[in-house]
Amino acid sequence: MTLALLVLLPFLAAIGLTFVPKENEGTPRIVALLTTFLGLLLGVRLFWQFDAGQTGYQFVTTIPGLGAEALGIHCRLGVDGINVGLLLMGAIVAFAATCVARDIGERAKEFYVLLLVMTGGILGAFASLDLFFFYFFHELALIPTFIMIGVWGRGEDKNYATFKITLYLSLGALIALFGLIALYLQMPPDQRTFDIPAITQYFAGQRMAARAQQLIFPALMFGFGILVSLWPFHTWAPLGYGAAPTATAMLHAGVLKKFGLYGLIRVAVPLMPDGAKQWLGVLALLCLGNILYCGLVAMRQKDLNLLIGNSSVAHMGFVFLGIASLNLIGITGAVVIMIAHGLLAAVSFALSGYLYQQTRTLEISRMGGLLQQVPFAGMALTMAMLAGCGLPGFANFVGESMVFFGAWKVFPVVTALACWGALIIGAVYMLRAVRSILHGPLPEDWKDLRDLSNLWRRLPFAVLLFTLLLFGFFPRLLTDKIRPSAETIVRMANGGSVGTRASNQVVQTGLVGEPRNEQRPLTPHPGPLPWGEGASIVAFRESGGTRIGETRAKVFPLPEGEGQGEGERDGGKSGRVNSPQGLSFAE
Amino acid sequence: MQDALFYLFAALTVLCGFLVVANPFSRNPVTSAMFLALTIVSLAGLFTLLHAYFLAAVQILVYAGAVMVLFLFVIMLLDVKEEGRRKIKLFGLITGSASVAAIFGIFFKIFVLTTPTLGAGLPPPGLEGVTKPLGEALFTQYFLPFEILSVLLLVAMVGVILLSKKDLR
Amino acid sequence: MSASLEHYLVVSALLFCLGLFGVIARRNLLIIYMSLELMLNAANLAFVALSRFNNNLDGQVMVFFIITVAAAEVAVGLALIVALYRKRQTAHVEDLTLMKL
Amino acid sequence: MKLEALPWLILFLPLLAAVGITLFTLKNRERSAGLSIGAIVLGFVLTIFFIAVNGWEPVDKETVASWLEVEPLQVDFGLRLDPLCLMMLLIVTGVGGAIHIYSYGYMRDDPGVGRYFAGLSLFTFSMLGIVLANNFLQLFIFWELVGLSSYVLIGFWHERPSAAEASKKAFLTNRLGDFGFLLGILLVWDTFGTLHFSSIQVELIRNPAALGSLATIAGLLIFCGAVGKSAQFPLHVWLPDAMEGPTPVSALIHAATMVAAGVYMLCRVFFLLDLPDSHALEVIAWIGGITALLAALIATQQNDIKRILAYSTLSQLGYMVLAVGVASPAPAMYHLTTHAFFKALLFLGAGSVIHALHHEQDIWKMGALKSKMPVTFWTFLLASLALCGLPPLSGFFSKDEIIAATVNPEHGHPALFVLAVGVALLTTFYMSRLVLVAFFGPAKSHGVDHAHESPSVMTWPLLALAVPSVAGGFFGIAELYGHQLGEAHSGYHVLAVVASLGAVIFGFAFALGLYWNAAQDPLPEKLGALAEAARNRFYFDELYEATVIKFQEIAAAIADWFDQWIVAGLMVRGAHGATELFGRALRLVQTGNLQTYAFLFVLSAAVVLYFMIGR
Repeated sequence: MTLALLVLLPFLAAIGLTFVPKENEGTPRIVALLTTFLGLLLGVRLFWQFDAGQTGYQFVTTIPGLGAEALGIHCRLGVDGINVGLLLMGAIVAFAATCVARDIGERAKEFYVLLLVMTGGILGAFASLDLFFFYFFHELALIPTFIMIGVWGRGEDKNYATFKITLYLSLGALIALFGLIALYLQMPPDQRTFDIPAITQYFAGQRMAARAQQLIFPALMFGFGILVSLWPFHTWAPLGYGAAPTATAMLHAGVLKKFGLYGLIRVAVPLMPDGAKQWLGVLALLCLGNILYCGLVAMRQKDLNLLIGNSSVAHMGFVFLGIASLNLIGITGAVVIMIAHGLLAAVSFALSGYLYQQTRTLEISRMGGLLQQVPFAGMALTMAMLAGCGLPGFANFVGESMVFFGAWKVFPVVTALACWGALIIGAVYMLRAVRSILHGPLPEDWKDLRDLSNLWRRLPFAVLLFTLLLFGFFPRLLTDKIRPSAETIVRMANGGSVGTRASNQVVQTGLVGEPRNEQRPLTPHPGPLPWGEGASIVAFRESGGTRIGETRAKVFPLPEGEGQGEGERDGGKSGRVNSPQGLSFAE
Repeated sequence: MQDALFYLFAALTVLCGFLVVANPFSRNPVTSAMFLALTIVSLAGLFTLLHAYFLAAVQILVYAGAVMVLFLFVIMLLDVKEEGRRKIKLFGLITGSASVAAIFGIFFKIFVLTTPTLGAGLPPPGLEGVTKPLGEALFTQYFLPFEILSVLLLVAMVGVILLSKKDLR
Repeated sequence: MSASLEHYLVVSALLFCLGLFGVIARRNLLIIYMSLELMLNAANLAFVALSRFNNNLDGQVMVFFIITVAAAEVAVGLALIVALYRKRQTAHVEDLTLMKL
Repeated sequence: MKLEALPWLILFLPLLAAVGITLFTLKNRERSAGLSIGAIVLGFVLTIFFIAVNGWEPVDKETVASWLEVEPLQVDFGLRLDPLCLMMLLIVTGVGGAIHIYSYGYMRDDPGVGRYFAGLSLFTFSMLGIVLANNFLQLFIFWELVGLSSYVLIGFWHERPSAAEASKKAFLTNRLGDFGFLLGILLVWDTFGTLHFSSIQVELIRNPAALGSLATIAGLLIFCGAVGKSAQFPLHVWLPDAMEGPTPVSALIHAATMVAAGVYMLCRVFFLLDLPDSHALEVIAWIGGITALLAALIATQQNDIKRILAYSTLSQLGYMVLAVGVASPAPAMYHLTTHAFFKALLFLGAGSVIHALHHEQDIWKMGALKSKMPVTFWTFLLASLALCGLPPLSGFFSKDEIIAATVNPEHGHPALFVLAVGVALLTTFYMSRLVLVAFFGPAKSHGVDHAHESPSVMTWPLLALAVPSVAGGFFGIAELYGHQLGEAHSGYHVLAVVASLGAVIFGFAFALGLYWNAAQDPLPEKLGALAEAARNRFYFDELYEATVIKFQEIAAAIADWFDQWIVAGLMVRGAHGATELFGRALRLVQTGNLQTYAFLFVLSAAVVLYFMIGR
């Protein structure tokens, strides 16, 4: 019930709002705030109740009435490891965006209606288990973006940006649609359905024709790639976010952009293993373009919004690298970055919106020394910028390091360059922005800026930064939930339909008794590690000598007896109680 | 005897139809109107051949009588002179006639070549004095359309009055 | 051989194409209108022929309706032409290229 | 049970203090200072208590909690307690505590005191994290957090452009080092499958050739981290600029603890560097040596008291890295310990001088402070003598061990020995120059007249630090390290002692001759170009400006141009142009002529009919 409510609430509120007469100014904002706050609570409850133990989809609810039975379309919502975090992030960002949408002056009612429709579309897109509605909700969320940027946007090339962002996204969506329909047609006529679990079940059974995979996977990859500003198709993102009003930029850059990546992970990678293997090399190279190229472009930006836009494009590069690595760490890291970047982009755009509202300009060179005048906003911007360049303590670092660890096995050179992009280029343009906006002497005309005084105005920033820090300090809150579903996807992506989990799942990387082969050249691993299901973990542990220093020991006293040798710990435990409470002290 | 009359009336209709459309002698609309009236009359003849006596009468009365008179009245009112022959756009003419011929070819192929079943083996027409059953049908089975028609005519009248008011902007 | 259905249908097709040609080729609005009437009559002929050979009255009722509609249509059409003429002093199709008069 | 919780408490107390200050007591000066000082002093007391109870070799080595756990990647958040770590705990909490108390007096009149103490606590938390970390990723996390806290503290007076630039430069240079470090970690993880120090050490004992040909590369990449953090030769440019921060910050971060983190890390992962077929150690030794020499040379010509001390720190760090390079981590740690005490004391002394002269930092504007500030003078003198390596003091013992290590043929090298002694000479020279000009000789500016001794809250820490810097040699620290990091193979002590004493005497005499109540610096005329170059830090900043930063700017410019013209222009405009053309072509058909419409209608009707029924 929570899931259906979470998705439908914004739509109902939007419809309700249309009947509110134009005179009373306040009600639209109050209604929107209430709805999104309720959505936030539902999101948190959903995330908390999600049991990482059992695989498959949870909270599956079907909304009657929508969908056409004949084509096998019915609006079914469900949640598994991958999208539970995204839904939570979407709900949080939606609430923050509504709080920040205070700076919308004229025609506020229409803005809030569109904002609610967009929120509903986003949450629906992430929650739906039906390919048709998966696509439908995304398009539904796209329309308000166009209108909001067009009407309430800012900057002189606003119209150009509006049309560009919409044309690009529709083009991308069309290519993806082509892929989805081709996928739908691959099923035998009688079993044809848009239901994702059914399709995955079917293709887990027997593989799709190789030729079809070669065709459908690129279509989906480039279609979703355009939606997520993959390198050659990225020019719409910075421009669009530069011109968009704060709330739209937050929602779009933060959440809607993840739709493409979610689509890749949910649909493209598991269903088309051969297609994936062949094309992911290209994806890895393109994501380098994202990371390095857009990082360098971001260094040249004069406008704060363009800088944040470019940096968010660069961050997408890491997610692509994570997906391209096709192994458990990489994909889990990719999902963590998606969530972390959502929050980061939201808080950065909220702050730049706040600064724009005060100073009426986003020219970095004209701003300076703001930290003295607006300490809270300044500190929040510094934290956001530092999170942006992957500082530990924030969730972005967790995601990025997991992607680096994951992709190092498959593409070592690309990962090295990605590290350069993340650590150096990211730090350069972020700190340069902080230096010229916040530090240095305070120019005359910013003497009268007002800081975020009362609690209400600080709430959105506090919520977003708190979540970033929470997942940064206790990443297991996220990773334990993502891991099981990521495992099934990785197993399918490695062509591991249940049957082929036999022989060598005990892979030589672990120090299992026998010494590693002598000369281990720096070549990438033969292929992503075919990790088995839970059983392989057990085998991994029991075979041969004690696994050195690997498993979880009790936090406090080590098992007595000095025989373990200095620093060596052998838990000898097979299953693991992965309690969701972050720093899981207990065994 | 039947066939002779049929060929006579058919030839007359087609000839007058052609003369309405493309009169080699004079381009005056009046002559076209006259030939149109003649076409309608020969059509009425064909109707009688098909035992639709009432319709033949209606055709002549309403169509030839009222509509043609209206046409003539408007032509006289507008005093449309024999305007000079505009430059005939040859290209337009040829393509136009080609496409019309194509459509006729399609009809011809359908009617003649493929529908042996349609006309053959029909019982001899039993409808003597066809007007009574037509009247019954009109006032029983098709009563609703009949009423709607009256409304249609009323609307047409209102429309005409409105259109021909003096101060039409 | 007595005049069978195809003969009538051929005549009506011929008449219809003549009317169509008139609409396309002629540039005088009135003539176009007359060819339109011609096309209507061709349809009437086909209806009557079919009603005769299928031995039921629906065709004839339909023709009756068509005639009424045609009459209404002529009335309104001519009124339009008159209004047009008064405004533009021409009934020539080539001059009337603008939607707004 | 409670005893094991102690390390966690020591680690998290400063973090709680930092969070408490930022959230609640940012405005209230006393309470935030109290929180921060309380956290670190309590930490110090707890450390002493823990060592007293468990001794230097606690039975339970690891306490572990799983931080991140995704199949092949298992990252724990664990604390590792062994002599090396406990000693560092003592240094960080001890010296840190003294500096915290000192800065309460120093920063009393600064409006942002709350923010300052929050930064200090954050730094202490991250430094403790580095010291206690038991795996690579946790070490890397705290490595970056230390970089962040130094960014915050250097840029404390962020309204001053120079401070803002310095903090940005510090962070970026550290990040450069961290980049190499991360690649090293990835390489090690890929080879061993685990990030755990102890597991890797055990594996390496069993199979020294595990890394194979990558040993040197891995060693050097990990050394990159140390180069960035401890400001070694290529990445040393940020340390002198870091003096923009408040003096206690320089004392804490850029003398005692943070820069020492690099050397500590090298000792912690020494087993990775000391592999048979890896020549990482030679490279490390040479880089350490070059840094020491270069910094010492530059220090001789600096006029700002804090810059001289900064370069002296650089040079001493070079010494420690040199020690690690010659495969003797124990002397390196020993020197690190003693250096932490007397260098912190020197910085605090300099701070008290600056505080007294109302932020005057140029030594040529000081002079005759001996009588005005007795406590500061005596503690400063003792500390500089310890730094130069006068026998009874702690500096002598630790520096002597390093010089001895450079002599033995196995890892050492004669050139390194000469270099080490030369640096010892230069150290004595610039330290005595500083002391003679600043404290002895005529008063060189009227500011000196009303200089008076700093308040007790500042002088007490000076005295507290003076004790270990004097008596450091006798605490038996060397044996402690020796036990864990392998005995220092002595045997060349005699030669080392003679050489270092000679260097000290000669250096002092040379400085005395030049600077005994000299009004201004005589060296520039004598050396001319070399002195000029030394004053401008051998133009490294300009060199980097021209190469690395310029290259990145050009690359960015090209990318930006390409983005604007090719990607945005060609591809997008192209698509835009094509659709425009197509649109214009279609417009021709809509002529407005009824005939054409009718004709088109008929034509299409014909086509449709043909396909539907005609065929």
